[in-house]
Amino acid sequence: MPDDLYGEILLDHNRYPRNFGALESPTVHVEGKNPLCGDELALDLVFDGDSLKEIRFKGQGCAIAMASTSMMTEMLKGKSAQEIREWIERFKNFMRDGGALPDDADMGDLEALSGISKLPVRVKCALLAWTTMEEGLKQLAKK
Amino acid sequence: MPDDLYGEILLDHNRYPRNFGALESPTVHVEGKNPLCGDELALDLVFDGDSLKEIRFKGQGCAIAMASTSMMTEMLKGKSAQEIREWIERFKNFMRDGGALPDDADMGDLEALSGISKLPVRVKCALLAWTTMEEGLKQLAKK
Amino acid sequence: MKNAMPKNSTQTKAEKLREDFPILKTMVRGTPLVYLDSAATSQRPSQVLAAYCLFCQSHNANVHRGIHSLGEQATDRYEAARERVASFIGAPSKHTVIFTRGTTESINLVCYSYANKFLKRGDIIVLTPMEHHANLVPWQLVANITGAKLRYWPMKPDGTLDMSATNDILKPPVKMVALTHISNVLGTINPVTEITAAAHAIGAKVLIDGAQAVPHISVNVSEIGCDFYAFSGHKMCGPTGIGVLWGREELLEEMDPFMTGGEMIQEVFLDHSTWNEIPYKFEPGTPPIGEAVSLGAAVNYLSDVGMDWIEKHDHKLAAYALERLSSEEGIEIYGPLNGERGALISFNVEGIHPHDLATLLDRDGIAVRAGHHCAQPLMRQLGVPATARASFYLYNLHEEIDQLMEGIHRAKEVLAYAR
Amino acid sequence: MKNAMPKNSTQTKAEKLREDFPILKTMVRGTPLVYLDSAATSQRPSQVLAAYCLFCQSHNANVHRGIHSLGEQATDRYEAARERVASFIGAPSKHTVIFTRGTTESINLVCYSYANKFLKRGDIIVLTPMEHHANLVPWQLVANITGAKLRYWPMKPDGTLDMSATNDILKPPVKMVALTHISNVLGTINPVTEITAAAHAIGAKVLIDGAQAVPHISVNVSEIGCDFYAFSGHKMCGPTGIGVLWGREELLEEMDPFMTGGEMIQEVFLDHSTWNEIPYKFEPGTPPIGEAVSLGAAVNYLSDVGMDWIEKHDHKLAAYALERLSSEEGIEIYGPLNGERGALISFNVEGIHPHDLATLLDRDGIAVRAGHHCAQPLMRQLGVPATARASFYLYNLHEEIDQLMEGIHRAKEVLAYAR
Ligand SMILES: Cc1ncc(COP(=O)(O)O)c(C=O)c1O
Ligand SMILES: Cc1ncc(COP(=O)(O)O)c(C=O)c1O
Repeated sequence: MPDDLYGEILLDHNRYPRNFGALESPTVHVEGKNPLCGDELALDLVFDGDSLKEIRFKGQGCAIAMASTSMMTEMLKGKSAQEIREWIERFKNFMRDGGALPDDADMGDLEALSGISKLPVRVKCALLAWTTMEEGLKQLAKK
Repeated sequence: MPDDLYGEILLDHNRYPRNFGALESPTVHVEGKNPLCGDELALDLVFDGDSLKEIRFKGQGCAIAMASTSMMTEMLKGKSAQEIREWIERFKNFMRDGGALPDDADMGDLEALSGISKLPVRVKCALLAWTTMEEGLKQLAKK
Repeated sequence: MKNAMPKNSTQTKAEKLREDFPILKTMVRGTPLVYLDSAATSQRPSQVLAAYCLFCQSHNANVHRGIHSLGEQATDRYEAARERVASFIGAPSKHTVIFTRGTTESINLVCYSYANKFLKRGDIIVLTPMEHHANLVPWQLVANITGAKLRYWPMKPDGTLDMSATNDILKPPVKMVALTHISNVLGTINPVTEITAAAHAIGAKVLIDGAQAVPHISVNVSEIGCDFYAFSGHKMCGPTGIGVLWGREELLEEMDPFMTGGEMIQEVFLDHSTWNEIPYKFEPGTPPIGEAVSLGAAVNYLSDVGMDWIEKHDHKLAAYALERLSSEEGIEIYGPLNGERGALISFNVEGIHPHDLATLLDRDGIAVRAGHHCAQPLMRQLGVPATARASFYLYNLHEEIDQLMEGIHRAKEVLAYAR
Repeated sequence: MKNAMPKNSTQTKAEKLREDFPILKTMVRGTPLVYLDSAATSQRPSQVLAAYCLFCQSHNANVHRGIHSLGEQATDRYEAARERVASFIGAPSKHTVIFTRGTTESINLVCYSYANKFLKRGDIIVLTPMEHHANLVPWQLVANITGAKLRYWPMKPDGTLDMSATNDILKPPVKMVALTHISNVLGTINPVTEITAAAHAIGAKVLIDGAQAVPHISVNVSEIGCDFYAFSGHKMCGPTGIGVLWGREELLEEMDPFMTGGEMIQEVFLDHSTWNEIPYKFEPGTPPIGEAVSLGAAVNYLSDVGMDWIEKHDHKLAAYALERLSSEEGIEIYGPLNGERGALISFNVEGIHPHDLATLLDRDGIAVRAGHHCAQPLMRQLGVPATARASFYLYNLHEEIDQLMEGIHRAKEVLAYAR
């Protein structure tokens, strides 16, 4: 199973993370960390009204955290706050339910993270990006 | 072994405790208790100089505590403080060494307590009289 | 006598269950063991021991921190045990189940982390006169530290709480009520649901010492409605070294940690630290892992046997023992006489100190407890230095009560009316 | 590679000892387990498990309070375990050995019962930067409560304490020095005897965290001369749920109890209580009885194997691992490189996060630990979020280090230089 885990798609996102970097004047800047792992992540989000126009991330973490973040940025770019919320729920369920694919959406590259759901200690690595994004939405709502 | 334990001699001392009661104006009045058992004992001692002229006890406790006290009063009456100290040591060793008889003295009725040394939880019942006596000697020395 | 005893419905099953407890075949001084001391510690069925051994030999690793498979297996099993325990006691979520060393640590945890933080001078802590030292001494220290005062619920002569005093006892500034569910001396079953409701009505919190309840009756903390509930593994067919504190989530969140160290932290700096979420905040260091797994197995065992059945069987044994003991001359029995009691009976035989009785019964292989049962204040109230106590569990038989009675007769021959 | 490894004197014996550990025959994802995580928790030999089962099935009862034979047998065995432990660590008397749940509780006990009572505002507590959270966080709370301050002993780049700073560090008003005997991250073996002498010279007390020492080297608390010494059963072939605090008798006598309840008291009244003698004053409630008996068996096992042999075998494994890891490109090793170290090595592979390394190694059945090892401040000082750690014990073989190296090679193929 770890063989699938570190498959081509995951490794590609780890090696060439999409949307890596920072943004000039983000609508929301939000940081997340996993103190127990030492993983750290910063997200810059630019919203146009309700819609996520731009997203960039910086951070350090394991391959799983990096790949999950990279995939998330690709998946969420252009989505509305409500859609993002749905995706966060969908991803959490995906991790919780042993990696069963949801029938209401195409997971895209995220499918490659399926195996992680079977490694409870690593799930939190994959979740970091998503819980940080959740926090970002909360900050957006306060604006 | 408990059969020997509650043998004729022990039962006799329990039934007819020797030197039971109190004294008018004792040189030393000393109380001892075993809070973990609820055993309580009061000794009245009359010393003539260094010598234990009279001894009486009152108290409540199990048959072993009662018999041990009764036997002790018989054994120690008339002894000098130094002899009493030796007897206290001798009795403690007797309990500690699995009831082996000492070769420097005749234990008299106390021999009947030999089996108790094999019941660690009951040893403290047999010892109460003796540790109370020890405390009595300390009080005597302060006078 | 033995043959005269009519068998009954629970008896047959108990005979069968005894097969699970090889220790019950032990010979003591040449006679078979009659174990009537389960209130002190219960015996452990082979199934529970097997679960422990399986864990040690196939899944042993430290929990929570290991990325390797063995670490995952150990964590899974440890957390599954928590889940089993949570559902066994009707806890609303597994995060509210904290593994401790036992009832004693569970209560100390509440005293240090809740009471010392939230109680203050002038507050009142209500206890009952029948508390085990574990639910008494820690509160004395809380009173010392916080300036709160202790108040004791009055007890009726039959060993039940005087419920007519409720309004006198439960009124401001009472902030805490700590009481035993079932008394380990009197067998009294306290009306914990009623008391909890009355305590909550005046804004007081309620801790229940369930050490003698969880093994014997089916307990549902949500139905009782209490705030804290404590019990031990070793009295419920589980191992020593483990116990449980169940706590209401909001309270656990507000509380400071008790002991600190690894696993209970979130972030540690040179000069300060932040805490992990519940229940981990209260489980510092390596927990009793094998013991938790084993407790989970004990819960499975008890569930398989059936708590209803256990309650019924216990009840029959206690009623029979009560009948035999009370029809015997010169025996004083403590606690309720109407049969509404836990599976234990404390008593004294006239003229025989309970220590002598226990020693003499042991000669016949009969294990009863004698002493103050960690309830010295109650002994003072009963006016005795100590009592003998026979306690029963799922593996005990009516015949064993007959043997107890025969033992008492023999002891009387040796010692009674001696003085 | 495997065949190229020369056997050596300790190897043959280790191969034999492995028979005692059936778990080592476990298959992980189809390959045999290579267990390199004994610093987190050690595996338990059959002999120790057998002692536990024998106790449960033949002598199980509560201790100290039982008059019956089973109670006596249990008490005898519990106290015999204490005696075995006392002599194993060179304690002057068995009364100075307190059974706790583990190192973490042992240290918390000293913090609550000694430090909170005797330290005061202005006093200084000396720690080292390599302390496990268990010997760090409790002292932060002591500092909060008492107003004492923490001071950290400087560490040299090689992960050893800078002993040239002794006079700067150890001077009034230092009242307490708490340090680890062997670091669970760096493997550093601290000069505890020397530090104890220097601390005593200025009237400070010394607590040593021996969690990683007692399992691996022969420890004599009397020779070290320290005041408190703490360790855990589960890292020394014993069970979880038990640990030890050894304390100097005079200090234990002066200390207040930590947790309260049954067994630790002498007399209990409604409003106050008096305490039992040591060590019972510090062992409230039902102790981990089976676990203590089992720890006694672990001590016997280690003694039979021979602590000298264990030390030698450990040393050979660590030296070999050091040699292999340091001759490999792109690997950073933390801690002393001269071979003067405990049986564990923390390291990082360039470009591979230790969590990914641990997961990939697990694919090959190799169990190593990855993370902060409950030493976050040390991680910060090392400038890494986490490390991988391979740790060794009496049952490990040189071949297993070869397998680790092969695993690292495969992980590099998958991940290294990825970014
Ligand atoms: C150096 C050190 N101290 C303390 C501990 C804590 O021990 P335990 O978790 O058994 O309480 C450990 C092990 O985790 C350790 O390695
Ligand atoms: C009512 C009650 N409370 C508390 C305890 C203490 O439990 P433990 O010794 O397992 O901590 C006991 C058992 O001894 C008990 O019977």
